Amino acid sequence: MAEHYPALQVVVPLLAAPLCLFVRNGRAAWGLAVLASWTALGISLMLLSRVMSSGVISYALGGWAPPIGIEYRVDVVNAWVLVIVSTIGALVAPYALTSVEREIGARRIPLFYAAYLLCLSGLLGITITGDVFNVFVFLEISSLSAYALIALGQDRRALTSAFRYLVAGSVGATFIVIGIGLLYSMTGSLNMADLAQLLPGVWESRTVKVAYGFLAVGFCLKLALFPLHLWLPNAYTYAPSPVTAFMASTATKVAVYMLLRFFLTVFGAAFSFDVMALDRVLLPLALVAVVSMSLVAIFQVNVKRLLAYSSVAQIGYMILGLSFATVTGLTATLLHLFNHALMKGALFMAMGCVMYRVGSVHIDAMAGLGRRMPATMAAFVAGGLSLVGVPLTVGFVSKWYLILGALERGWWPVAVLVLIASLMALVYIWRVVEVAYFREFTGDQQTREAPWTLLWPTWALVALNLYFGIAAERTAGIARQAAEVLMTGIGQ
Amino acid sequence: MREEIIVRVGAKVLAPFIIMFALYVHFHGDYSPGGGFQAGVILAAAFALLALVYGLEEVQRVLPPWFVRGCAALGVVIFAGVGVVTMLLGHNYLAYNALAPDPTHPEHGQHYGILLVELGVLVTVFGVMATVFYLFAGRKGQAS
Amino acid sequence: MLLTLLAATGFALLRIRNLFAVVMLAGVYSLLSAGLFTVMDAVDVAFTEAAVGAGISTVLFLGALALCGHHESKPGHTPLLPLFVVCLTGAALVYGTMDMPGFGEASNPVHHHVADHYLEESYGEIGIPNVVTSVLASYRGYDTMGETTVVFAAAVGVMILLVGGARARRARGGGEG
Amino acid sequence: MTLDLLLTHYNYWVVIFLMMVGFYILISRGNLIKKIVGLNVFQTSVFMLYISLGKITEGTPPILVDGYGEADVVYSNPLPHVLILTAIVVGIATTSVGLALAVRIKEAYGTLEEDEITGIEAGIEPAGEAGG
Amino acid sequence: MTAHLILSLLVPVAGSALIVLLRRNENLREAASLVTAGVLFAIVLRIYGAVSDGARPEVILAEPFPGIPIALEAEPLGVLFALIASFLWIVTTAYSIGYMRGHHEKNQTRFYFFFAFAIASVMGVAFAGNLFTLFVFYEVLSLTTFPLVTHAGTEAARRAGRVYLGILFSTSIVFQLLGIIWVYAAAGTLDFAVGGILRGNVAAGTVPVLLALFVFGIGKAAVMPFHRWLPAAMVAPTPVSALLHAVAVVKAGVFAVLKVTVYVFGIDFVAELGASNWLMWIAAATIILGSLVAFTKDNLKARLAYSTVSQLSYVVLGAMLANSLGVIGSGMHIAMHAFGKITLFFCAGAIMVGAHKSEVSQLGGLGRRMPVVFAAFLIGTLSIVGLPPTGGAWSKWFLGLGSLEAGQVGLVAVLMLSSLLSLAYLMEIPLKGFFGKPAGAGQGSGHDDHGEHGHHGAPKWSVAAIVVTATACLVLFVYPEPFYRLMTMVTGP
Repeated sequence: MAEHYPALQVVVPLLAAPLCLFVRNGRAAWGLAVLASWTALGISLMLLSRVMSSGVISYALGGWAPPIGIEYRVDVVNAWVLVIVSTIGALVAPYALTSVEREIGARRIPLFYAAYLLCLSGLLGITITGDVFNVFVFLEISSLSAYALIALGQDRRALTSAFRYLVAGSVGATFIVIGIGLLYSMTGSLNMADLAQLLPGVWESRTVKVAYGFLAVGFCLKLALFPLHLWLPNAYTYAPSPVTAFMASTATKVAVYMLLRFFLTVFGAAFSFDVMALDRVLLPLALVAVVSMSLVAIFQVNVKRLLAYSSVAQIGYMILGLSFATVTGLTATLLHLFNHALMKGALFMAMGCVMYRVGSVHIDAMAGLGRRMPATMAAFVAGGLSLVGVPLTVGFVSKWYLILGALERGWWPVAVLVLIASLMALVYIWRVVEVAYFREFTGDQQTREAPWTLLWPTWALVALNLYFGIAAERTAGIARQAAEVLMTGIGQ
Repeated sequence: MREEIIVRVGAKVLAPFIIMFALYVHFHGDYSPGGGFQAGVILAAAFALLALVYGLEEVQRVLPPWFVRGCAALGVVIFAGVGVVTMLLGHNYLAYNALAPDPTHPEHGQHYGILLVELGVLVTVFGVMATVFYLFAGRKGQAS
Repeated sequence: MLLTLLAATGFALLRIRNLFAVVMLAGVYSLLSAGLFTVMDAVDVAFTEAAVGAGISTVLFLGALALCGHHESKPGHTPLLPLFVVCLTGAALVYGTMDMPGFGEASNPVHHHVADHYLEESYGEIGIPNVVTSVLASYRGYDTMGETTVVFAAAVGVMILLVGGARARRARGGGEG
Repeated sequence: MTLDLLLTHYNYWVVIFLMMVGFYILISRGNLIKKIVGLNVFQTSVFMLYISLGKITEGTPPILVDGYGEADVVYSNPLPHVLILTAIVVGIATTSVGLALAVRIKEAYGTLEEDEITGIEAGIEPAGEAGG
Repeated sequence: MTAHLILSLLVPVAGSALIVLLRRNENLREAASLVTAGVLFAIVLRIYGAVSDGARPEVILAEPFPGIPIALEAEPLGVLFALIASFLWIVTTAYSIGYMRGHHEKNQTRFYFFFAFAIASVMGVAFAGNLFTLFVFYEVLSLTTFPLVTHAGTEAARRAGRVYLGILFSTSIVFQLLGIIWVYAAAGTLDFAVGGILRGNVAAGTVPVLLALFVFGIGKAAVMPFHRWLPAAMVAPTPVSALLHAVAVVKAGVFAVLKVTVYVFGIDFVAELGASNWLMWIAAATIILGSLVAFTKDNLKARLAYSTVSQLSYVVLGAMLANSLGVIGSGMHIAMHAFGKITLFFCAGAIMVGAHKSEVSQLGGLGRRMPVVFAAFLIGTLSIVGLPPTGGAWSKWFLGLGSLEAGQVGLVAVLMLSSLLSLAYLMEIPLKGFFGKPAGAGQGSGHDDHGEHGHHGAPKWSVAAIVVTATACLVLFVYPEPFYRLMTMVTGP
């Protein structure tokens, strides 16, 4: 079976999704979701270890050798992203049980899990595939289910934010399709590795450059790079808690991965940096995103929205690493993909616990929760410290590489800006912490600690935050290896 | 509209033909334009037509919502299931050659495979279109 | 000719504010494009576009309009920014097509990388004459599986949104977060 | 050269114009349903671009007449057709989810105009947040 | 011996766990606290024994980044710091038993818990084997002391906590972390090494900038203008002010400055380039300004805090002199000031618990009721000022010699002037205590609510602690040998 892992990686959650509709009971659907997501996690870990030991795995779907058929192509880079997505998936699935029963009507619960599994398999499919059009198909699977998941939020603004996301997402997807079409028109191929071979021959054509531009805009819409982020804050704020935790930790990460994959593997680092000057375009955008969005986050009163803006800022960090155009910078990007998933997952899950008990994530609703819900708020503090980048947490590790990358390029003002932005993170996290620990509790006297079914996935993520903050050697090693793969390009 | 006898009879007469046409489109997809997707759409359209004429409840008595919903899911299971079967037979995912292991005539396996997956597409598309139609049409009464 | 009609329809779509008319015109637009697809040898696509664009999606739009009312109010402000964005995008695309191989030329790279294989080998490998079906169901069968899943995802999405109806809406009143 | 370019590319350019009409409707119109119509037009036009890529002058639909592709019959490229078949399906899927959302928004807000929705949201924002 | 290094971290952590386990019985809980402190001191003594025999035990705990481990290593400077901190922890624990009970503080378990954790991070700072480890424990120390600073949970405590963490984190993240990564980018290593690791790796022009990143980035050293957190931290219970904000935390700061100067830059390298010249004068300015501000403070703890600000810069100054005598003086001052200042804080706390007085102007005549306390205050004052027969005389002596060797006569003048200033603002207290008139009824009216507790005098446990530290000040004058030897091992022959 081992040789079929690439296919199973996507097919297991994808098959589990329709099965959710056959079981009428929400718990059974949940069981399926947990089973499928943990299987996916196991597969992704095995894929990663196989790729690390024996190199790229190519899997021809339908038995048709690429570029005739569709190829799944796993290298260190996407094996790494697969692990990120499936880790979060495997932790959000058990978390969802309790949370969903509170936030979503009983009739929709099997549908919720079906959409959740579809979203997961869509994201995994985008990540694993080696075919550019297949990317689009799976992108739409994940996006459509994401729109529906977000619309499940209790507030009616969930609907409008889902609609805005749908518009932004469809525009992004259509731009990507246009870009793919232009590439296809110049090469006649849809296979990534094949394109990477063919494109250098037509680098000079304006068509390829425009295709590049369209893909860039499309991806940046999907990954919410400033100033194309407007859909994100509301979507994250009003979605149900497990959905926010899942989307915030995976969807934008996969979009960043796509960007890296297209620009560095398909087009090649040389084309991106030397011909298109990608670094010089992204650097200012990323810096503005990091600083301005951190600033905006400081003034939010809804904690989920605060974290959403912080996500936009953190995406800026990832793009910043890319814009250094060095292996160290990319290492920082790839590390932060993983690390940010861990910390934002933990933070949004903690907010889910608060939502469960208090019914609100307004900052005033946090008052005194440090005593009422000590485990929840401790998880929030730990995740928050990681976001700030305190040593021994993963946040520090990514920051370390980011600054190292900036200093290697001699861009010390960039390094200073990054550090100042992390102080801003301290400010917005600390606002919440102060309210939670220094204000008197004013809410319902019945308020207790969140149930353990919500707490253990939250704390599992916190533990990973700390574990990989100390044992960063492994993650940093993989990220560095992946960065080198990306920088050298395919087949060289 | 219910009183319009011509429409009712017309619809009743047309519907089987549309369904026939859908099946033709499906099974003739190998030789001419068409296939599971188009057939599914047409099939769903036939029932939509009946629903418009006879009312949603009537059609839902024949094709209950849970049934079409099940179809939507079943089609995906069929399609993905074919892949799993080929995998279990030792070939790659969706490598239809596995279905009729005949090295001289690989196209046999391909025929079976294409037939099956097109069936999956048909079932899903029909189920989805009908479900979506039911939901939009069924909501009419509740809109304020 | 078809293209001109399409352009006219597109422009009308932009101006008309009665949504029924807009939806009908969108159906017309789909039909016209189906015609165009036929002219360009894409009979399968034309068939599908006619069934989907003119058929199903019109029905869905009408269903939605029946639930939502059908008049669009006048835009409140002059949309300069969208206009600018659109012009920029369009200009970029036109610029991009400058280096694109000419329309319909048989020597274009598009036709020679994998397309040759499909046209020449598919009968031997798959044994059915409709190459589109061969590619759709076998060579790129996985895309089609994805496509089926997308449709299924749409059904799940619509069910999530519309199942439950009025009851769910009442519950919403209390759930302010 | 210019004329040549025009003759060989006018097809693309008209398609681009259509795309941009759709795109413009999508991003400039306030009515949510009209936005979806715009999205449809946008996507359909992109489909035309793809199909244009696959067309070979004097070609015929890629349905093999005698089993094996004979040299004297020129077939248009089947691959873009396949891609667009998939894309059409994706398009209708997006449309249906978008419309379902529009229906729910209409029910929740009583309007489909973006301006009015924004107004309502701004109005409830303080109350909603404080009540939280 | 490596086991001892690990134990020096584990023992306080285990102690904190024990404290939580025994929270139901306060006697047991405090016994656990005391025993932990005692065991820790014993461990540090063993390490001291080994190090003074020339051993340099080291151990790697984890390796977060390839090539940058979290490692512990015992070297003389660190041992000196660990010795002081672990010894004074015993004394402070004893003191706080009296204080916390006498003051009826809430959440005492939480207090002891974080206290033990803070000590663990202090040990980590002391034994840090490389710059990265130092930074890690430095930040952990900021975090673990935060709940202690805001112990009261009041609005004032919250505000003070904000200043505390705000300044410590912003300086350490923006300046120090930048400096560390810069060093790594340049030198490719962060390990401490005799003679430094930067020579030949950085351009001469960047060394002053880099040094400044560390001097200001190590906010715990309280060099102006980043000193505001220290007075703010005084809202904490007095034992915290005494051990942490007179000894452990602030000394962790100046210790880090000293260690970075010696082992990352190398004093010869700094001296050759004259990289520290302007920083010397920043330190000198802090010395004088701190003393001047101390004058204006009527609140006893605030006055002591500004005195600390001033005194810390002596240590920074010694490091910036970048010669052996300066470094010896610097290290000695870490020790001498620790004993002196902790005595003063103990006394301030005893006065607060015993007489409910917190302002200098209210102290008139109290000396006659609390003679031991005020006598100890006098000894502490002498030590801070640097007068015989107290240990403080030695560190001032070496700092003065170091300034002369560096050719900075002006700095000698600064040292003299500040000694005079500190003599003036500190002597006021024992003088008032012994010779002043008791505070009038009018002044005391605001404190009537304390009347029912009565003036019991200071708690026994606390007085005992005061006697120990005051005696130590005197003993160190006669016997500064251990500290001196350790420092000569640092600077080399």
